[in-house]
Amino acid sequence: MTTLDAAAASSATPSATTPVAPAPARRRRRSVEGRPRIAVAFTALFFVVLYLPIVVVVLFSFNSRKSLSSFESFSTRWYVQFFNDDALLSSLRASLVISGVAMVGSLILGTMLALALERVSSRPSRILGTTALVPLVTPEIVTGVAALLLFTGLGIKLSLMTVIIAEITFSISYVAVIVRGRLSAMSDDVEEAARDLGCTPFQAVRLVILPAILPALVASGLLVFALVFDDFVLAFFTTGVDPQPLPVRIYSQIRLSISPAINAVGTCMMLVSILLIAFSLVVPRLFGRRDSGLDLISGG
Amino acid sequence: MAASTRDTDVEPTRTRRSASHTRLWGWLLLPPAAWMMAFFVSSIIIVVLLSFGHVGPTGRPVFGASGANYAALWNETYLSVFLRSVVYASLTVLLCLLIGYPVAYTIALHGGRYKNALVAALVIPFFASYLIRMYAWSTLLSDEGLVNQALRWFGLSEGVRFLNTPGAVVAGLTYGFVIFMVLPVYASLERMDLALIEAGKDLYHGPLRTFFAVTLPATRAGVLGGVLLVLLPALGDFVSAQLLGGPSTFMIGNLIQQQFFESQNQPLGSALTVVLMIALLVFMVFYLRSTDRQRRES
Amino acid sequence: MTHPASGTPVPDDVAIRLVGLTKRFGGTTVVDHLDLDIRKGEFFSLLGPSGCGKTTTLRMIAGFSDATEGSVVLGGTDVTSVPPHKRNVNTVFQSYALFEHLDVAGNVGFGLRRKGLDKAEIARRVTEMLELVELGARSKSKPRELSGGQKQRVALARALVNRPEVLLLDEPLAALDLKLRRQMQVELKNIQREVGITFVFVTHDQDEALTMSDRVAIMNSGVIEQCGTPEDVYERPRTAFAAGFIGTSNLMTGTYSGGELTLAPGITVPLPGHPDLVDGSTTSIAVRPEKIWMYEFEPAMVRIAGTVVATVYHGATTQYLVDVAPDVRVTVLEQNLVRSRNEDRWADGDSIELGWQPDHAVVIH
Amino acid sequence: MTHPASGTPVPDDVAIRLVGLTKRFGGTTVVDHLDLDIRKGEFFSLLGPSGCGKTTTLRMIAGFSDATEGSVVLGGTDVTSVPPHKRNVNTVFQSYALFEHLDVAGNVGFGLRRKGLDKAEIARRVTEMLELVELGARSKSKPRELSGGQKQRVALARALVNRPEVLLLDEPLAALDLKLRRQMQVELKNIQREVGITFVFVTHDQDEALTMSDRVAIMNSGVIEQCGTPEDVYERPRTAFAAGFIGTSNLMTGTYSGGELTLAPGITVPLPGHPDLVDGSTTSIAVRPEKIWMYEFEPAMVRIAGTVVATVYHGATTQYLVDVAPDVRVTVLEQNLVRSRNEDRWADGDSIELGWQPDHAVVIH
Amino acid sequence: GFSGGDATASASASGASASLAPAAKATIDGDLVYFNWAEYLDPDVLKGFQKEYGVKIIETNYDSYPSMMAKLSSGNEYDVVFPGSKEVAQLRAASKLQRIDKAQLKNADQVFGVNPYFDDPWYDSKSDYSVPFTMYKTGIAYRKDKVTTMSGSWNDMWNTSASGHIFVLDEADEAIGMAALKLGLDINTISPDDLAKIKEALLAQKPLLRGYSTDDINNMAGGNAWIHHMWSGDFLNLVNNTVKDPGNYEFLAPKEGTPLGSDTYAIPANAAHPGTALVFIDYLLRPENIDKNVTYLGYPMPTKSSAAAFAKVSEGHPACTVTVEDLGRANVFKTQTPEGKAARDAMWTEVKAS
Ligand SMILES: Nc1ncnc2c1ncn2[C@@H]1O[C@H](COP(=O)(O)OP(=O)(O)OP(=O)(O)O)[C@@H](O)[C@H]1O
Ligand SMILES: Nc1ncnc2c1ncn2[C@@H]1O[C@H](COP(=O)(O)OP(=O)(O)OP(=O)(O)O)[C@@H](O)[C@H]1O
Ligand SMILES: [Mg+2]
Ligand SMILES: [Mg+2]
Repeated sequence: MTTLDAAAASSATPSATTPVAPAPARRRRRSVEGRPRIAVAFTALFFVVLYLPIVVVVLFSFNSRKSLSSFESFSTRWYVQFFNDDALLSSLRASLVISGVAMVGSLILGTMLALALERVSSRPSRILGTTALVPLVTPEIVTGVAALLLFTGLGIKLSLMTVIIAEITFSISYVAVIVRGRLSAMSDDVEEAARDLGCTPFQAVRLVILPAILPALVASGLLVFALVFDDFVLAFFTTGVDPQPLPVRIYSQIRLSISPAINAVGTCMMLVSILLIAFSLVVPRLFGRRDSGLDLISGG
Repeated sequence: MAASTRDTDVEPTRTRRSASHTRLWGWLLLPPAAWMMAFFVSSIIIVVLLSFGHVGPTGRPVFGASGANYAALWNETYLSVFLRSVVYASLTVLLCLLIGYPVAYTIALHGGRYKNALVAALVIPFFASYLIRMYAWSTLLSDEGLVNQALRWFGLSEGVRFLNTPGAVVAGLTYGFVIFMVLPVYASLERMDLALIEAGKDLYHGPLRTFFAVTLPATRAGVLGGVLLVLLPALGDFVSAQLLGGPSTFMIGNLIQQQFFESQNQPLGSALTVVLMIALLVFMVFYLRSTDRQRRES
Repeated sequence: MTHPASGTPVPDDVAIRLVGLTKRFGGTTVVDHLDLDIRKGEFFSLLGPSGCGKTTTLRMIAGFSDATEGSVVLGGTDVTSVPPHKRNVNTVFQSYALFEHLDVAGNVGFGLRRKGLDKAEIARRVTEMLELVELGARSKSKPRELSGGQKQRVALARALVNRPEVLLLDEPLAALDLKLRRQMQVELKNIQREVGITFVFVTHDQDEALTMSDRVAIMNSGVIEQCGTPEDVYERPRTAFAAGFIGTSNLMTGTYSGGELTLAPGITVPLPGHPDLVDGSTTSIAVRPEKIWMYEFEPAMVRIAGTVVATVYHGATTQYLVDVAPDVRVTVLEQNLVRSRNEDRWADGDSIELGWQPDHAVVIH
Repeated sequence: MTHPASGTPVPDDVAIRLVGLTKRFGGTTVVDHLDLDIRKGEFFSLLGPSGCGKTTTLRMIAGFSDATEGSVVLGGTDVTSVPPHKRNVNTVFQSYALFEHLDVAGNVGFGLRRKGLDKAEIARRVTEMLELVELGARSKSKPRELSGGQKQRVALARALVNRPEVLLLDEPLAALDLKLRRQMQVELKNIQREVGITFVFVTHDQDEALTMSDRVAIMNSGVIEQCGTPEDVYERPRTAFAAGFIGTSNLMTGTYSGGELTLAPGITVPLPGHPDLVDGSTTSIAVRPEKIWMYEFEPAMVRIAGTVVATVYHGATTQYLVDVAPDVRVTVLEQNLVRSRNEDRWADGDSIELGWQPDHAVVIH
Repeated sequence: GFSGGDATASASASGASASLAPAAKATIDGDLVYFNWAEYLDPDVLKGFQKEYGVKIIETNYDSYPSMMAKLSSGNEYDVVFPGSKEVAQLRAASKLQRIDKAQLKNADQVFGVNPYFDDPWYDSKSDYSVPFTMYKTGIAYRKDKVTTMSGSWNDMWNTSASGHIFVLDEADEAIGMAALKLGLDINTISPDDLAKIKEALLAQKPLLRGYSTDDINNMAGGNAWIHHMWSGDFLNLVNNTVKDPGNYEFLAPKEGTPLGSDTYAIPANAAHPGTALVFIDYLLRPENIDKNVTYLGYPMPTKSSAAAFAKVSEGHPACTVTVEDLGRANVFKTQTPEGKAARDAMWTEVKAS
C-alpha cells in the first residue's frame, strides 16, 4: 500500500530513482485562435514585395544580354565574368578582410564594454558607456563624414585600415547591446557560484561567463560581419587607395553604367548571407540553447 | 488574535557587488572608452569645429570661427531641402508603421510553428546588398521594366511612371528600413501578455477596438523604438534619392555628399552635418524622455 | 426555454449549462464531453492537476476558444457561437492582464465605457467598486505601482463592475505568496457573498477549493471525476484519483474476504459493513491520516498493529509514519492539543496500535 | 584558539561563530550586531520575513559581501577578510545557478577541478555524490534537461562534493512547487544526516523551518528575535513577532490584575501562575489555535465564553472563528477526527465555551 | 592634414621640389595602384598587362571627376590616374603630377607628333605631365520611336513633347555647359549675369526633367529616358552592346556646338610606383591595345592608327565622331578661379536642391 500524497496518482511522482522528463513548464500560449485572413494576406503580399527585387537580381544574373529589363536566355556569362574580374574579386577580398577584422575587433571591444556597463555603476563610467552607444543612433552619413574629417585632419592616409577603424567604431555598440542583453539575463548567482567553487574573479569570467555568453558572441559576430560587409556609406567616406570594398565598387558602377556581373555578385552575397543566418540559427542549438541567434538580433 | 498580514511590498531589485569587484570591471571599460574617444567623439568634435571654417585658396578646408556656413544655409533652397527631407522621412516612418505593424502582428500572433522561419525570411533580404536591392528596384520600376510590362500585359494601364518621383524615393526608403520597424514591434508583441487581448474582448471590445484600446498602447515602446530606428537612417539617406529620385527629390544626405565629393566644400558640408545632428538630437531627447518616463513609472 | 442539444429545459436557477462540451487540439482531446450545471450565485470550483483542461473549459465558457463539440448555455441562452465581447461573462486572468497604460480607475471603467453608460454613472460605479475592494485611495495609480494583492483586486473590480451573470477566475491567486493568498481567499469569498454573482473558480490548490467553494468539480484528463460539496469530495472520494488529489490519503490494497482485507500474509484489516464486496477480490480502502486514532479507542473501531518509523513536528500538528506491514506505511496526523507537556508520545521503533471508525475507511472503486 | 574580538576561545564543536556581525548599506543597517554560534553537524535555519537580512548574513559568511563590522569565524579561524574562493564553505543558490554549458557531471566536478585533484579522483567523487542525490543516471544531461527538483539536487551535489565545513542554502526550495518542495525537504534532511555537514538554511517558510531544523533562529529587521529548537520557538515564543511569524497565534492583550487579564470591561481571562506580573500592567498572552479546547474540558483549564462567527472546513481540520469580546476574535483549530458523522458541531452564532491549559498561554514581553 | 591658416606656401613649396625631381624610369617597381572610372578600360588589356609583367593591378574607381580630385587631395597614393584636360591643368598647377619623360615611352610616337594640338595642349604645356587618352563629345541621345520633334539644337533638351522623359547629366560643368550653349554663352562663364541666366534656364527645364543622372546607358535602355544628355562613347555602348533595337536610338550633336574634351593618362606626384605606371602607359599605347580600348569604350583616340577601329564601332553614328580639329575650336571646359568655381558649384547645388 502507499500513502497517497496529494496527487501521487495524477502524475508519476518525480521519484529520485526514475529519471523524469523536465517538469511540464507552464506554457504561455503564444498564438491567438482564429487567423484574420486579411492580415495573413497582407503579410504574404509584404513578403512578395520584399523578395521581388531579389528575385530580379537572381534572375538577371543569368541573363544572356546586358539588359536589365528584358530577359533573353539563360547564361552564366556574368558569373564567368565575375570570377575573371580581378577588380571585383579583389574588392570581394577587401570586403571579407574588412568584415573579418572589424568583427574580431568589435567583438573584443564590445564584449569588454558590455561587461563593464553591466557591472560598473559609477556615474562617470556610465556616462562613458552611454557615449559608446551613441553611434547606434547616429546616421551613417554623419559618422562617415566625421571619420573622413578625422583621418584627413590627422593626416592619416585612407586605406583598408581606416575603413576597418570606422567600421569597428560603428560596430562596437551592436556587440555591446547584444552581449549586454545576454549578460543581464544571466543571474549574478552564476558568477558567485563559480567564486564559491574556488574561482578567482578572472577564472570566473573565463570558465563561466564567457561560455555562457558564447551564443550572444556568435550572433553579434555574425551580425557585425554581415552589416560591415554590406556597409556602403562608411566605406565610401573612408576608403583609400587599397582595393575598394565591394559596396563602394558597386556604387561607382551604379552611378555610371552597371554590368550584370553585379547581379551575379549580389546573388553570391545573398547566398553567403543565407548561409550565415542559417549558421547563426544553428550555432546556439549546438550549444543546446533553445533561443537562437535570431532572437538576439531581433531583440526578442 | 491572529497575526495580521499586509500586502507584501514589491521586492526592490538590487545589485549587490563589493567595491573591489567594481574596480576590476572598471578597468575593462578603459579600452573601449579610449577607442570611442579617439575615433568617435573626437571626429564629431572635428566636424563641429570645421563647420565654422572655410575653404582655403588651394581648395583645402581651413578652420575658423565664422558662422558664414550657417548663414549660407539660411536660404530658401537649403531650407526647402531640409523640409523635404523631414517630410520624406516622416512619410517613411508612417508607411513603415502602417506596413510593419500588421506584418509584425501577424507573425507574432499567428505565426505559429513558422514564426522563427518567418523572422529569418524577414531578415535575409536585409543582408543582401542594400545598393543592389535599390538598383533592382530602379530597373523593376522603370518605364519598360518588369512591373510596367506586367501592367501592360494584364491590360491594367498603359504604363505608370513610378521611377524618379518623390513617391519612389519614399517607397525606397520604406523598403530599405521597414525591418527596423518590424523587429522592435515584433519583439514587443512577443513580450506582451496575450491575456491582455482577451481581457479587452472580455470587457466588450470587439477585435478592432481591442486593438486600438489595448494592443497598440501595450506595444508603445516597440513602436517608439521602431519610429526612431527608421527615422534616423531615413533622414540621413542619400542612396534612395540618388537611385530612385527625380530632379526635385534632393535630400540632406545628397546635399552633404555633394558638398564633400562634388563641390569640395567640406566646411559647408560639416555645417549641414551639424544641423542634421541637431535635428536628430531633438528627436532623441524626445524619445529618451518618453521612455524614461515609462521607466520611472515602473 | 429548451436547450437544443439536451432537449431538457434549462431551469431558472442554472447560470451555466455545459452540454457535451468537447475540445480537441489536433488529435488530442483536451476536454471530453463535459456535462455540467452551475447554479446561480454559486461559488463553483474546478480543481485538477496541471494540463487537465481547466483553463480550456473556462476559455470555452468565456468564448476565447471555440468548442469542438457540444454547447455552452448561459442564463438560458445558447452562446456557443457568440463572440466573447458579446457574452455577459467576465474573466479574472491569472496574470491579472491589467492595462498598463491606464490607471486603476481607467482599468476598472474599461468595460463600462463600451456599454455606453454616461460618465457620471461610470465614475460612480467605479468608485463604488473600488471601495468594495478597498482600493478607493489608489484610483489614480498605474498598475505597476501596485503590489500583487492590489493588482489582483483591481482585476477583480474590473470584472465585477460590469455585473456579469458569471465571473470566471483562472487561478487568480496562484501568483501570490502563501500569506497573501490566504488573505485574498477570505476577501474573495466575502466579496462573492456580497455581490451574489456566480463564480467559476479554477485552481489546483486543494485547500483553496475546499475552503472557498460551495461545490467542487475534480477534473482529470478532460473529464470530471467527481463533483459535489467540499465535504462530499473530501470525505467520500469516489475514485483513487479523487482520494489522492485532495489531501493526503492512506490507500491500502489487499484481498477482501469475509469482512477482512488481507494486506500481506498474516496482516489483516477489518472491513465490516461491505456486503457488496466479493470474497477474493482485490480491494482498496482509503483512510485519511486525521481519522486514525492512536489511543483512547472507541469500542466500534477497527484496530491494527504497527511500528512507528518517524515523527515529524509541524507545530500545530505532528505527523507519525507507522509501518503496519512490510511496504505498507500509514501516515497518522495528530493535533498537538497538549504538546508542550508530554512531548512526543512515542519514539521511533515503538510498537503501537492504530484504530479508525469503520465508516472512515472508504472503499475505492 | 582565541577569537580576536570576543576574547573567548571558540569551542571545538562550533562550526561558525559570528561576532557582532553588522552590515550597513549607506545609512541603513541591514544586519545588526549578530552574535551566533552554529554547532558542527547542525541543521540550522534562519527564518524571517522578506528583507530581514537573511541573505545578507549568508553572503557575509560565504564572503560575497564584506562585513561592515564584526567578524566571521569558521572552524576556529577568523575569515572576515578571506575572499570567497578561499573559504571552505559552499553555497546552494536559490536560483540553482547551474552552469548551463556544462553537463551534470561537469557542474558537480567544477569545484574539484579548481582544487587540482586528479581526474580519476574527481570522477570517483562526482559519481559517488551523484549516487547520493540519486542522479547517477543523469550525469551526461545538461541542466536545462532536468526538472526543478533534479536541478536542485545537482546544485546540492555540486556544493557537497567539495566536502565543505559548512553548507549555506539560501531558500533552496522556494522556486519549487508545493508538492516537490515537500519531497525535497525530506530528501535534503536525509542527505544532511548522511553526510553530517553543518547546514545553514535560509527560508521564510515556517513549516519548512520547523520540520527540518535542529535549531531555528527567527530574524527580524537585522536582529535575531529568538533562537532555539523548533519546539522552543513554536511553543514558547518570546516576542509577539516570534509568536505571529511562526504559525497562527491568538494574541490577547489586556490589563493584568490578580491572576486575571481583563480584555474588555467585564471580560476577563484567568491567567494563573504569573507572580512576576505587576497588577495594572498591560499584558499580552498568546495561545495557539490547536491548544484551545471546545468541549470535554479538563479540570485545571482556563475557561472563557464566546460566540462562533465562522467555520472554515479544511478537510483534515476545521477552523472556528470565535469572538470572545468585541474586537477580540480567537481562531480555534479542530482535527476532523470524526467529521463525517457529526458534521459541524456548531453553527455560526452559537454561544460556546473555550478552554486551555494555563501553561499554554504564553506571556509575551 | 588641414591647415590652421592658409596653406598655400607649404603646398607650392612641395610642388616646386616635385617639378625639379628627375622623371621616373620605365621599369617595374611594384604593383600598380590604378585609379579610374569603373570599367573604363578593356578588362582583357588589364589582364594582359598583369600577365606580361607579373604585377598586380590594384583597382580603385571614382564616380566623378570632382570625387577623383577629392580623393587625390586627401593624400591617397595612386600610381596612374585618368584625369580630364581641365583636371590636368588643375593638378599641374597644384604640382600634384609627375613629369613624364617621353623618352621612356617606346610607343610615344603613337600619340606625339601626330597632332600638333596634343604636342602642346592648352591644359599641359608640351604635354610634360600627361599623355593623351580619349576624346569625347557631349550631345543628345534620343529615341526616334518616341520623339519626332527634334530640331538639332540644344533647345531639344527643353523639348516639351518629351516632358518627363528627359535626363540631364549629373555634373556641374556639363549641365552648365548645356544651358550656356543653348543661350549662346561661354561654357566656362563665371559672370554673375550669365550664371543667373543659366540658372533660370536650368530651373525652367526642371519641370520637363525626369532626373539628373550619369547612368545614361541604363536610363535609355530602361525606357525612362527619351531624350538624354549623353556622352558619345556611352551612346555607342548603348546601341552596340545593350539594346535589342539599336535602330530606335539616335545621337545628335547640336548645331550650337558641343562641349568637347579629352582624357589623359597621368602619374600623381606622390605615386609609389611611377616606374610601373610608365610601363603601363607605354603598354596602353601599343596599337593593338589602343584598338581594343577604342572598341570597348566607344571613344576615339588621337593616335596614329586607331581611326579604323573607331570607324567600326561608330558605324552609322557619325555624330559620335570627335576629331582633333574639333578640339581646337573652343567649347572645352577650363579651370576657373576658386571664386568662379564656387559660384558655379553654388548655383548648380541650388538648381538641384530646389
Ligand atoms: N492551443 C493549444 N494547442 C494545443 N494544445 C493545447 C492548446 N492549449 C492547451 N493545450 C493542451 O490542452 C491541455 C489542457 O490545457 P489547459 O490549459 O486547459 O490545462 P489546465 O488544466 O488549465 O492546466 P494548468 O493548471 O497548467 O493551467 C494541455 O495538455 C495543453 O497542452
Ligand atoms: N546591495 C544592496 N544595497 C542596498 N541595500 C541592500 C543591498 N542588498 C540588500 N539590501 C537591503 O538589505 C535588506 C536585507 O536584504 P536581504 O537580501 O538580506 O533580505 P532577505 O532576508 O534575504 O529577504 P528575502 O527573503 O526577500 O530574500 C533589504 O531591505 C534590502 O533592500
Ligand atoms: Mg490553466
Ligand atoms: Mg534572501
